[in-house]
Amino acid sequence: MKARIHVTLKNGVLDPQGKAIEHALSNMGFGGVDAARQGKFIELDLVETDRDAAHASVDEMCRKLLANTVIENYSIELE
Amino acid sequence: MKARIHVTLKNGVLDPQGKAIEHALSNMGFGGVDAARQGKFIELDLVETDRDAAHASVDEMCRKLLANTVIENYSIELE
Amino acid sequence: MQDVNNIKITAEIVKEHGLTPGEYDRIVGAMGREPNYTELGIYSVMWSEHCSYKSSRFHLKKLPTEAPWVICGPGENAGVIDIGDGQAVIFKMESHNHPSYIEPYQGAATGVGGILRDVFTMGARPVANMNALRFGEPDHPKTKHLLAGVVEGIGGYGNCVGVPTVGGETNFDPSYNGNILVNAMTVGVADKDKIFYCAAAGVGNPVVYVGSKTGRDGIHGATMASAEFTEDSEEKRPTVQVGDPFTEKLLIEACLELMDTDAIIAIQDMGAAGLTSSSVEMASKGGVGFELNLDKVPQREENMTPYEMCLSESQERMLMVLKPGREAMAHAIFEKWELDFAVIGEITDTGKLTLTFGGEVVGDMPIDSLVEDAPEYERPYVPTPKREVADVAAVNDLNQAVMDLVGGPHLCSRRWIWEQYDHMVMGDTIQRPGGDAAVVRVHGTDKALAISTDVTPRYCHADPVEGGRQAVAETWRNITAVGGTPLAITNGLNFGNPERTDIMGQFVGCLEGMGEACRALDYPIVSGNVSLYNETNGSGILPTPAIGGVGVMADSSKMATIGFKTAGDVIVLIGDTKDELGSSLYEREMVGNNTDNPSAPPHVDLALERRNGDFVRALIENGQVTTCHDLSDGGLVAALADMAISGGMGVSANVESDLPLHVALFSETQARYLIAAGAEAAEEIRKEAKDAGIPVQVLGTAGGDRFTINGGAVDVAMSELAAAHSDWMPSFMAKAS
Amino acid sequence: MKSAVIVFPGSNCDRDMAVALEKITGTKPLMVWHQEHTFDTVDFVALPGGFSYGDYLRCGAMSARSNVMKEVIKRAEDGVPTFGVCNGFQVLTETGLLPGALMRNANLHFVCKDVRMSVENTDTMFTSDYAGDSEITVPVAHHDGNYFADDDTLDRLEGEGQVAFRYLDDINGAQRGIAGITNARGNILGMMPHPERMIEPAFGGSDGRKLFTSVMNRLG
Ligand SMILES: Nc1ncnc2c1ncn2[C@@H]1O[C@H](COP(=O)(O)OP(=O)(O)O)[C@@H](O)[C@H]1O
Ligand SMILES: [Mg+2]
Repeated sequence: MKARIHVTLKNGVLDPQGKAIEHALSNMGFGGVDAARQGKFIELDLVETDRDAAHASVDEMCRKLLANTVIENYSIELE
Repeated sequence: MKARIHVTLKNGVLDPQGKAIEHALSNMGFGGVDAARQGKFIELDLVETDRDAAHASVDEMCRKLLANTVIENYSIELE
Repeated sequence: MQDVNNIKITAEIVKEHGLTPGEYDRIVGAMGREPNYTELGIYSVMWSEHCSYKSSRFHLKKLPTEAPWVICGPGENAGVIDIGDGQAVIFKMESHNHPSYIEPYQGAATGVGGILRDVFTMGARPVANMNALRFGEPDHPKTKHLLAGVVEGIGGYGNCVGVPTVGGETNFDPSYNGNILVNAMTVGVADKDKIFYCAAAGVGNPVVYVGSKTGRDGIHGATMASAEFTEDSEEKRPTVQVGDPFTEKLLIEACLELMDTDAIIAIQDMGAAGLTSSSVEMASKGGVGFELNLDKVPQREENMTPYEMCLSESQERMLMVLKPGREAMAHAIFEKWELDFAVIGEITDTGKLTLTFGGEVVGDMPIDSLVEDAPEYERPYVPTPKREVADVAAVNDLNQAVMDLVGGPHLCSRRWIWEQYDHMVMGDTIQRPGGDAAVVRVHGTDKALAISTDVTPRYCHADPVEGGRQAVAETWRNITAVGGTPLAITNGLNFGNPERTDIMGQFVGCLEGMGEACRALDYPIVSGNVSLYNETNGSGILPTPAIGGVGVMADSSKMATIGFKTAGDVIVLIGDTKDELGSSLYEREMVGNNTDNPSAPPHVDLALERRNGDFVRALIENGQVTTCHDLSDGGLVAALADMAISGGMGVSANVESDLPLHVALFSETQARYLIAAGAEAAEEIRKEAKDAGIPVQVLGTAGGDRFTINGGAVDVAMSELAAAHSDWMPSFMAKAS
Repeated sequence: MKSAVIVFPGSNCDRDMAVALEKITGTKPLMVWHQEHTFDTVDFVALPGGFSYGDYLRCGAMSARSNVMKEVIKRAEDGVPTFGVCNGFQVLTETGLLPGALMRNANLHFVCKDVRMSVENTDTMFTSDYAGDSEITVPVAHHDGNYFADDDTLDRLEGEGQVAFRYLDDINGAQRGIAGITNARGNILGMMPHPERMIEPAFGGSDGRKLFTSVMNRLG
């Protein structure tokens, strides 16, 4: 089973990379971008085939390693 | 309109980050992760309301800035 | 997997592999049969310009490579010199031009990774990185992107590995618009009796693969052909490699740990043409054969063919021959560092490289033929014509010229670059970037290494012989200016297409000049790298033989730096100034030079170079001088400005000369230094110089807040000059493209 | 003073830290590999700079979950003086021993240079010898030194005197110019600048020394 994880910054956390993208896009003449945010996208190939078990395990991986919950949110999709 | 962009490494391109995540997960006792890959996830808030126009413009942003097409692929979703 | 070895070798396939029909016939002759596809691939990389030096070997042989302190000259992974106290310095420079143009971050990063491996392979702990960079003109649409990416890549790799990047050089010229140059250099320190070489020995001994897994990275030339066999039509495989500095750091530590034992017989990094060239080189040097079982090669991707495994340029890998019975101990070390370790074959007495895969022999080639039979070309050349001495016009506004040059792309501060490099990690950098040479203490001692990279492509283009001399002399001078004794050099020879007689003429001329300078200065060449075919659409780069010099300083506390230290210090010019504005920076920037028929560059008088330099070095070693700067691009004005800006104080100077003022100020006559010292000390130095027959002139004093020459002929506010000097690059890089 | 330097895969200022500790305290520190579950009793634990795990995923994230950190956390909570520089600071925030997080520098560039800082609180075990210094200069070398915490946390840090060092110029976009903080109890310090790189005139100054001598004095 595949897990697709999105790790994004929480609201209110400053996002230097997003800011830099906004800046660069506007410098390059791309108008009309109000805001840009950058997060991470992690894909895992899991041996587990049970969805619930997989979800529980990936959730733990996110809490313990993949996301820093002080500043980041995460979401999990299973395929 | 919101654009959600995934930037991932092309097939066959070494992914040191993914490799390190695999390693760390296994060191932490999470078995059963065959492979991990890390990419970027970028969200843009666009002023544009026309889907086709938005897509064309984000596609150009990806080619010119957001993705390094020598080693990365990208995909765009509009919301 | 499809069996690529069933493919019939056609003229087309031979051509795609970059081999001429004549070269192919030579392969068939050497093997006594037609090669199969895998074998053809292996010959093509082994006989490539990059691996075989087929166009350059004949001329490289003429370079001086010996001195009593040279432990190992060219031919191994890097050069080795003796620095006394049982210690050796190991160093080399390498180019990564083409990959850096395609993908500046990864290209530059993997360039750094590759040169680091060349140095720690020989048993050295890398202690310093340097780089020599050439970009197109600042206004060219790609320049900023390339500069930003290259600098980030060099930093990204070096910072993570934890080796300080302590200096380099950065030039702009339109000839690099379509072909930038990225030369990286690594310097390491080893115990003299613990140096590792690549010659394999001992029939039956295990051949061991360590480091990262092999993927389909950087399989060149033949990529297209091979893509068709992998049923992977969705996307063309990128030929750029991605560097993994974290793994490199682990590899350094693991290799050095294993080198502390007596397990290693031979070791070699997998550089260009990876597994192939490393095994061939080890076998050839040792006069043995290698049998490799490709099934044992750690693989990152599925269904890799023998062809791909042999030609892959995946990074962060090494090959070793171990003493029998030491495998388990070695394995434990690599396991601790979380790196792959696999015994992939053994040494044979067949003199052949034998490859098996899936139980079958998929390649069987005589080692000798891969190395010794490689073609060597004595390419025809036309020497560059002698140039006329130019009469370079004066500008109307000297102040403007000073501001434009010192505050322009060519002389401005490179701080924007080196602040992105960790230049202090390892705790021994005692002269940071921004001076003449970087100075790095030999850990735990009072000794230090002085390192500088230099070349002036303008001169090499106008007169390759002078240019070659000058490049070597400038590194020698830069090392001298900090108080170091120059010992040896490495080089990165970047030229255009050697099949053009004029380009080959540049190559031959530069080498001739380099050789002369090395001999005259007792400053041999111990390692280096050649990069040819640097051109786009038929227009070649300026000939750019980048030189990396290394010197040693017995007492690092005596080191000199360029900044003025005390207001009132007297400034003294050592060396004569001649009318030598030809091919100078001033000529190019203020008057414009004729690129088709450039004017004669300054002459390098090597005897004078040595006399003036030895005099200056003695002053530093005796503790008479701690402020010193050599004169190079931009002449006297540029050097004075550097010293003033770096010291944070002004200058009041008076230049006495029969030459027109603009010539006296901007001439690039060689073998000159500026020093500054207290009034009494300066007077003493003037006398000593006079007595020794060294040309000397007292110019004035440091201090104040203006940059003043000849009573106002030049007079600008220091604050403005300093701001222009420091701001050009950051504002250039911040500008929207 | 007996100290330990914790070494992770990819640490690269471990030797710098060890050399500084030996020069200043006169005692060679114990080097502790990340896989160890425990180590000898020491008076001082240092988490060095570098790129542990390549700084992949997040700086310090993987190191924070290593075996040895469980032990380091336990001892820090018991009051053992614990000091993280640069990557070490990132590890300390990732473990939660110190609040906040270190984000990518605002201009996205790695920065290596001397920076001027004020010592905001000379009343800690790490800073007491700086009493009377209005400004010190110590180098930074990092890509992710942009300190972030929410406003409540920042107010609390300021209010409780937990801000130990503040940049005098904007270096990396850090909230309120924060360069280094302590925990509430005052036995844990994390900072981005490298005091161990400024301990002798040959490096350009000695302003980093007092941090180590402060701890030595406190421990007696
Ligand atoms: N690419 C670079 N990386 C690091 N340092 C650099 C780079 N380019 C220039 N520098 C540093 O800037 C200073 C000035 O360089 P340069 O003008 O080439 O000096 P010189 O004329 O004395 O050879 C040197 O200290 C050099 O090390
Ligand atoms: Mg110089």
